Amino acid sequence: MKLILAIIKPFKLDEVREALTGLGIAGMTVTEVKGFGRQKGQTEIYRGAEYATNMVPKVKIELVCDDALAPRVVETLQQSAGTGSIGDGKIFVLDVGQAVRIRTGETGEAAL
Amino acid sequence: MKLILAIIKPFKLDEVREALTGLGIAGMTVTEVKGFGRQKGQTEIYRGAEYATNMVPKVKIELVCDDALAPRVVETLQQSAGTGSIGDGKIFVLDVGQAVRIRTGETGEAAL
Amino acid sequence: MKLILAIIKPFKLDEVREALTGLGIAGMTVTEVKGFGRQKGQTEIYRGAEYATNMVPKVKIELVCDDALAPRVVETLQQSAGTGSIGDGKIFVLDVGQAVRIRTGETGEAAL
Amino acid sequence: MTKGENMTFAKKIAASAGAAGLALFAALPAWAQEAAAPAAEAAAPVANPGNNAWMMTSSLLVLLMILPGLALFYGGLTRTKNMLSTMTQVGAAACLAMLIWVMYGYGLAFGPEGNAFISWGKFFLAGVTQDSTAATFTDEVISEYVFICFQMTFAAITLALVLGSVVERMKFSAVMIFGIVWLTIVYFPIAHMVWAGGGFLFEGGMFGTSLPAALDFAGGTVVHINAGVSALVAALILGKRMGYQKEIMAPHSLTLTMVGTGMLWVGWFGFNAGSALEANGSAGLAMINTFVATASAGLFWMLAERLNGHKGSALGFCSGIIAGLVAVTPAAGNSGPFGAIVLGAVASVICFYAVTVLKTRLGYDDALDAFGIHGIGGMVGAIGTGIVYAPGLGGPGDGSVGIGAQVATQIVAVLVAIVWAAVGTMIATYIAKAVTGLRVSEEVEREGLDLGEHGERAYNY
Amino acid sequence: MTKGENMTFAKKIAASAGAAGLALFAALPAWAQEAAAPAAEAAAPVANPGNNAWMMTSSLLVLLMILPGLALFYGGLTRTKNMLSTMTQVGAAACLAMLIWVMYGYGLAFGPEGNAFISWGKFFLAGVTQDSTAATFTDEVISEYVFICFQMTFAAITLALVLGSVVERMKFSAVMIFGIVWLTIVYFPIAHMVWAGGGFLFEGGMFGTSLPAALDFAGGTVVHINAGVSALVAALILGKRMGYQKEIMAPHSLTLTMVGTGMLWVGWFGFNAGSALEANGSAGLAMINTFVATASAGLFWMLAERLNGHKGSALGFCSGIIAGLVAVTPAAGNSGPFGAIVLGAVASVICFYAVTVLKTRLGYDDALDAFGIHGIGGMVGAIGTGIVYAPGLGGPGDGSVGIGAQVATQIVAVLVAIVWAAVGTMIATYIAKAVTGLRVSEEVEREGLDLGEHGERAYNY
Amino acid sequence: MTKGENMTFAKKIAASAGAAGLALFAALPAWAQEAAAPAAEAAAPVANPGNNAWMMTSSLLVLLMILPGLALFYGGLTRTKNMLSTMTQVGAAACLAMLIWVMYGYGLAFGPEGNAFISWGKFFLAGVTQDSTAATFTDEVISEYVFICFQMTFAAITLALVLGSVVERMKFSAVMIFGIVWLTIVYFPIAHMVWAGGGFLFEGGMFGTSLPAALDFAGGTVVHINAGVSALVAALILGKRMGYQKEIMAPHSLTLTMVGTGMLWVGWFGFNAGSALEANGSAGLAMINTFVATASAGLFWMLAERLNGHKGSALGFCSGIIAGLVAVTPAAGNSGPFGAIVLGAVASVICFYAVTVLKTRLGYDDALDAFGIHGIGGMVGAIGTGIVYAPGLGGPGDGSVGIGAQVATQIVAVLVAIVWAAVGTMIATYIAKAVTGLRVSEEVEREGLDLGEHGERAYNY
Ligand SMILES: Nc1ncnc2c1ncn2[C@@H]1O[C@H](COP(=O)(O)OP(=O)(O)O)[C@@H](O)[C@H]1O
Ligand SMILES: Nc1ncnc2c1ncn2[C@@H]1O[C@H](COP(=O)(O)OP(=O)(O)O)[C@@H](O)[C@H]1O
Ligand SMILES: Nc1ncnc2c1ncn2[C@@H]1O[C@H](COP(=O)(O)OP(=O)(O)O)[C@@H](O)[C@H]1O
Repeated sequence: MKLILAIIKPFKLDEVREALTGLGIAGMTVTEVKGFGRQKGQTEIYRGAEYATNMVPKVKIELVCDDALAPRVVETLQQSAGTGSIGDGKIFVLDVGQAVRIRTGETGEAAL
Repeated sequence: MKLILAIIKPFKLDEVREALTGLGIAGMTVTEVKGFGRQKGQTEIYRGAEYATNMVPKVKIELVCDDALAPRVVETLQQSAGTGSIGDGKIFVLDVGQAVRIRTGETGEAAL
Repeated sequence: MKLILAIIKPFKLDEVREALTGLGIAGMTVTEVKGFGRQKGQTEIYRGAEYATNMVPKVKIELVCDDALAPRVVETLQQSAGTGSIGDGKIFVLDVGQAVRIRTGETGEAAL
Repeated sequence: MTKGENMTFAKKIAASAGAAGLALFAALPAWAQEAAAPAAEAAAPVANPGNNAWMMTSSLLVLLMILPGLALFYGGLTRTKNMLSTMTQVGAAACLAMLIWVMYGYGLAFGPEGNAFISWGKFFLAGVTQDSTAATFTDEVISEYVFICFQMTFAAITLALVLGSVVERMKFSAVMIFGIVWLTIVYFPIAHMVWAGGGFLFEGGMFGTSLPAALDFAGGTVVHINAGVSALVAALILGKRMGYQKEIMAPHSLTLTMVGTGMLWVGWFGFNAGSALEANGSAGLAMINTFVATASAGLFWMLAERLNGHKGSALGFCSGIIAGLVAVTPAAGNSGPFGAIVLGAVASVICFYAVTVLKTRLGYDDALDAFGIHGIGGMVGAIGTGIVYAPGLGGPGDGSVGIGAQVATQIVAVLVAIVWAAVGTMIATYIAKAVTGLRVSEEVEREGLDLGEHGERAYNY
Repeated sequence: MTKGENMTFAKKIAASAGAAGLALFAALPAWAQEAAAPAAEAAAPVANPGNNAWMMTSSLLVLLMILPGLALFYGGLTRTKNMLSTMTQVGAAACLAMLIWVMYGYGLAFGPEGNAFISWGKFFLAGVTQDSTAATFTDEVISEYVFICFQMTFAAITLALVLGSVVERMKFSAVMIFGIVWLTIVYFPIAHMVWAGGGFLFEGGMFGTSLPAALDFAGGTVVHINAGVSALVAALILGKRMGYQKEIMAPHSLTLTMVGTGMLWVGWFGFNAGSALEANGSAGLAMINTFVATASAGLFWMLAERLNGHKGSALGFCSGIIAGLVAVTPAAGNSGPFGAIVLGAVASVICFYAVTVLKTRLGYDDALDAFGIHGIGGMVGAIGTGIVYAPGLGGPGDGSVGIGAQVATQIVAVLVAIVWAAVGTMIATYIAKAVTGLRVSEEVEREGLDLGEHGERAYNY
Repeated sequence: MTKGENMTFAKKIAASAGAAGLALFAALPAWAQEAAAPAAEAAAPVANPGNNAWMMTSSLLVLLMILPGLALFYGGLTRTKNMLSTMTQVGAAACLAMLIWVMYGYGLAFGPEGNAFISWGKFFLAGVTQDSTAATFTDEVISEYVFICFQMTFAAITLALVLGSVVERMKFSAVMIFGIVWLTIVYFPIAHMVWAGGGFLFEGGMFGTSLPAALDFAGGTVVHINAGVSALVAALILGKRMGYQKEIMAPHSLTLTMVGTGMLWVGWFGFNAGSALEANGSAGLAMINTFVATASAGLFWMLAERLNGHKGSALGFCSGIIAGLVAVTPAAGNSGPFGAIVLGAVASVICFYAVTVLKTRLGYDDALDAFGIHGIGGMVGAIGTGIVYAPGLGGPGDGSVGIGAQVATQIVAVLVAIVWAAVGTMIATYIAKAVTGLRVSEEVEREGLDLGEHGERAYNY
């Protein structure tokens, strides 16, 4: 199984989730994060104190799927999350050794 | 070493933490996340606009332990986090190559 | 490629980011988390009800880099995040199978 | 107010009355905030400190409605990224209205000379001193500066109310331009028509009919119908928010909306009981009506939700409170407490349907329901006032005008306000569009107006 | 208030006095809000606008206490998931009380006919017009509608205060049923007994003793002891919150609690200085006492924390402020400023122990300490008023009643209120339980009442 | 106030006048809050309820400025971890000031005996009863307790304002010690010098010159310059916050800052219009000026931002509002509305530069810009009042004093206040340092004063 870890623009989340659901993905976990990268944040000024935030709000998706599905998930993610402009984000793929569904105790791909 | 990544119901956190402490686990890291899965969220209505949230608040636990302990951690997690109802969450296990304790520079299992 | 996962004290974030930028790291992702470990939290009291929080606010950095750079990243992290006092945090290193830049579709190290 | 006077006659006189004729005003049960200015030139009467104190307090209550009140009520309903933009637009629009008011607004609405649609004179408050006074509805007076302040806050909040439909996408600069034009061609004329001696609706007999003068104690027409209709027109021209009815646009802090609701309720007594212009029994009647109509409306909205298969909601409670306040505004001193309770309940249920069913069907994006609550609630209140005024229904009317005739008058007044507001808003909005472009860029709209227009975030936890 | 009159005698007369006897009221130093209604039928005196203005302002101040004030104070102390529920319960209970008040509450408490425990008449405000007046304690009058509004806000806030002990688990529907019954069998009778001419505690000589009339300037007994005891009884019947004393139940926003505290303080002057029923020197005395007793109590709570080995806390400061306000309520016009400072300090320290030590020992779950602060603080204030009233201690008393006798009377009044409130609340709570089930399901309690009962979230950042 | 009296003469008389000479006060256009106390001993006049009502309302408005108002304005600007600390310091300092005021502050500032710099007598309010009255500027009186309350709130807010520069690092205990000393050696003497009959600045002719008495309607000198300068000095002694100009110190909730701004605006009318001591035309003038100067200043700050290449910001709007309020304080009853508009605009732009450019250059850490806005804005207002007072510029002056002489007087008053405040603050701060250490430990500063000093978190979402 693979853990697919994608960092995307927050307003793309709904679109991405729908695209993944289309692939048959039944679950994922989403976290609000701050991204540091090429994309620069807005400059904020408070009474003359300028803060050039280099942290941009992003959304992180964590999603475990079986090995076979992984390439299509990555592809779908890349297409649905892309806007073509800087800061669209990254997708990373890691190996998962084991998965368990807490409710039933099922393991492996049955747990997803 | 293994990274154990568990997504559980927020109100179970205290119980889980106590159970893991019982196993001798001395540390873990907790994040508030939103889960998308079989469990459906509450429907909210604001002046007629209905939002059927399919994102449910969850808590993610990240915990690194040595390989020997991992199965018991998974088992303890599954037992203490379970309620038997849908949405109890998942446990994923990944391999960790290296661990460092920042304060001392200790590495490997000594860092945990 | 490696995923470097570091849990540090929040007020150290700026220093760490600057140190990593010095190494040529162009991106990372930051999450606010709560840490459970040896360091104890402050005790809060509200009208006589005492809460000894054992959850301490921490910041988690996730950073993917090529294998060659990884040791120096870990070292730099350890130095810049350390204060020498308890609760400085941990660094974990995991293997990453694949990386994709969403904007361009570049993969592997070119995606970082 | 004593009973048994011929209202229409009393009004005709009142329109040209100087201080000498003021005793007659005692009989005037309607259009509470009228024609006070003309009398100010007469020999120096002195304001009773009690009335002056109450009218100063009332002015502050209306300010409380605007800056923490409405800003919070509206702001809580927007998304986090537009919080500061919403609050700043409300605040800055109010400031703008205040400055314009003392420059020429007071002159256009309550100036010493004029016709049925507009007045002039006293520009830049020429001739007003701390000894000037303005007449009330009895033979009392209040300080003219206090009267000017009180009326100033009405102009300020009405402009701010309009913005409820256009937040989260209208440029700040567009709000400013729109505000200047809208106040000038919509607000001041309507305020004059309704509240000033000689005003078109103030006089009765509109369009050559023999209709009585309309009833509007504290501004149901001038403030709420006006603001609601203008809000709808502006929203239609501006277009929907990106993602409307697709994305989740849940209120970012109903807590703050509830705080704003509470402040609006407290402040509204300045509006309603203040419109008696004295701390007398008429103010007391307006006060009790404003309490109970609102209480009734708050609970009835929740009831309507339950009857429609939903949970009674906090936002429903708040919406009901506002709907009740809007509906009781024209009726405040023109109803008995139980007429007010019924009026509040009816307005609340009708607004509930307007906001949850009608808006969804018609598909316009009145972001914070300025039309659905102020417009619709204002109409229900204005027309309902014609009914609850009747003595047979517990109202303070003297029965000399039949319910039918009074309701007909109220409907005419509503229609005049609708047409004037709609046309004027169209002009004001297109001028703002020509000057500023009206709407923020897509990118700013997506990222939020707080960062895009003001360079700040509302929260940095 | 002049000195040297026989208080008990004055009161006996006052109970049956019409407007003719009103001059006697000038001598009445106690039970500030009494028997104003009976005089309203006499020939038409006119309210001084200054007094009317002050009483309208005071009524609004009490409203400010309820909707943004108490809702924020209580809401900030609950957990995020129950914020809207808490605020909506406070707001809706207040609305309910207002409607019931004008229907039959005013009649049951201040009706023209009655006995020592209840009155009747004036139901649905029959016969009240904008010209009706209510007597004050001098030969002045205020508009009866204003008096009704002022008293209405007292009923509303008292019911809302009770809810502090039962939030986070009591059903909204149960709150409504409870409210109707509780007002009817607890609040109106106690208000009548304490404040109306002929009332059991208003008259002195209770239970055949020769005790003087009790002192209660602004409602220590009717509002605070009553609410506090009722809160305790309701909480005991309802049971503890799930996870009580196991899970962390830290206040979700002490910021909002502090905002609420500030608003309660500001609004409380309507309560206390308003209870003089005029803008006179007695109101001024009540005002300064309400300032300094509160300031003292706020600082003394923090001091008590320090002396007990803790840090002085923000919530401690807020709790002290409220405890001081509660304690000074009966004493507002019945104490000198330095008596008030001492009273505030003592009440603050006693409430500190009640809330931090006593509650923990006894183990009941009075979620927001309505009993610990309003109940205990109210008792300290009521009994303390019997002491600080003495002229030798700087109080405004005339010394005709000894401290011992006065304290004895105060204790009797406290006991009567405790017993009546406890029994009545038991009945009201069990009726609510029979009709609605009283308590939300475990699942709703866990997920929060905001989602479970109202279908909303307080925050969507 | 009528025109044509010889101001300087009137003042000389007034300083020693008992109630018999009070009619003369009618002509006094300056130093509005003066010498009311000395007259209180005369035969018993009775307060007009309207004036009493207004002054009670005004006192509450100033309280509203402090506890929810200033606490929110300041608190919103701090970082999350110091929110409760900021609010608690503001609240507790106000409480402390209230207690000290009734113990000896009133005596030191307005006592029956004294010299040019301090007075004495009436300690512990000896001799004051609910029948005592204080003179106003006409032959009216208000209840002395009310006058004491009103002045008490001024002392309380001034101390709280000073804290704006030292939050996020000063110990709570140090704030308390500082407060006691500072009130005693800085506030009471300056209040006496400026407002009490016989006071150094109240009398004119300072330092043997023939300068007229200074103009300060509602406390530009006593409150704002005083607080601003003291804040600067205290901040310099205390040192910068850790990480100042390195770390991000963005306001944690501009939403709350805007709420605070609105409350400050509403409350400020108690300050400004209340300083007329009556609900008369002078209060009306002060009211309209406080509306329009503020509106103008709010918009002009945003304009200044635009002209400097930035976005108009929400915090800029709020800062402008406060700057305008500060500047109009001395001018409130001493200017025409258009003088006030110009004054607001000028003060706003100057404060903008002080806060954004000057502060950064000089590098001191006035955390919340108490000096930049209250200090600088106060000076602009004080000096500008000397200009806008002139009848030729629409002011209410009688023209008997030339603009030049008046401005010279204003400058002298400003300088005296600056020097006195600076020296006194130095002493008070070093005493606080000796007793408490002044500043929290590095660890507490890093973790936040909420946890470190109070053991709580502001938010537990
Ligand atoms: N090496 C990295 N490791 C982890 N996260 C990264 C890394 N580089 C970028 N990111 C994340 O991806 C986001 C987008 O990256 P950025 O460089 O701004 O644009 P792009 O993806 O278009 O090249 C960043 O905000 C950050 O959250
Ligand atoms: N494939 C997945 N990858 C990552 N997280 C998942 C995945 N499936 C489910 N989750 C997480 O687990 C939570 C529970 O899953 P759900 O399907 O609702 O119930 P259950 O675990 O009982 O089958 C989800 O809310 C989500 O956070
Ligand atoms: N086994 C672990 N797995 C995951 N995170 C851990 C683990 N142990 C500690 N942590 C994280 O590291 C932080 C610091 O650990 P702690 O034991 O307090 O101090 P130190 O790192 O100095 O030994 C914790 O707050 C927690 O977030």
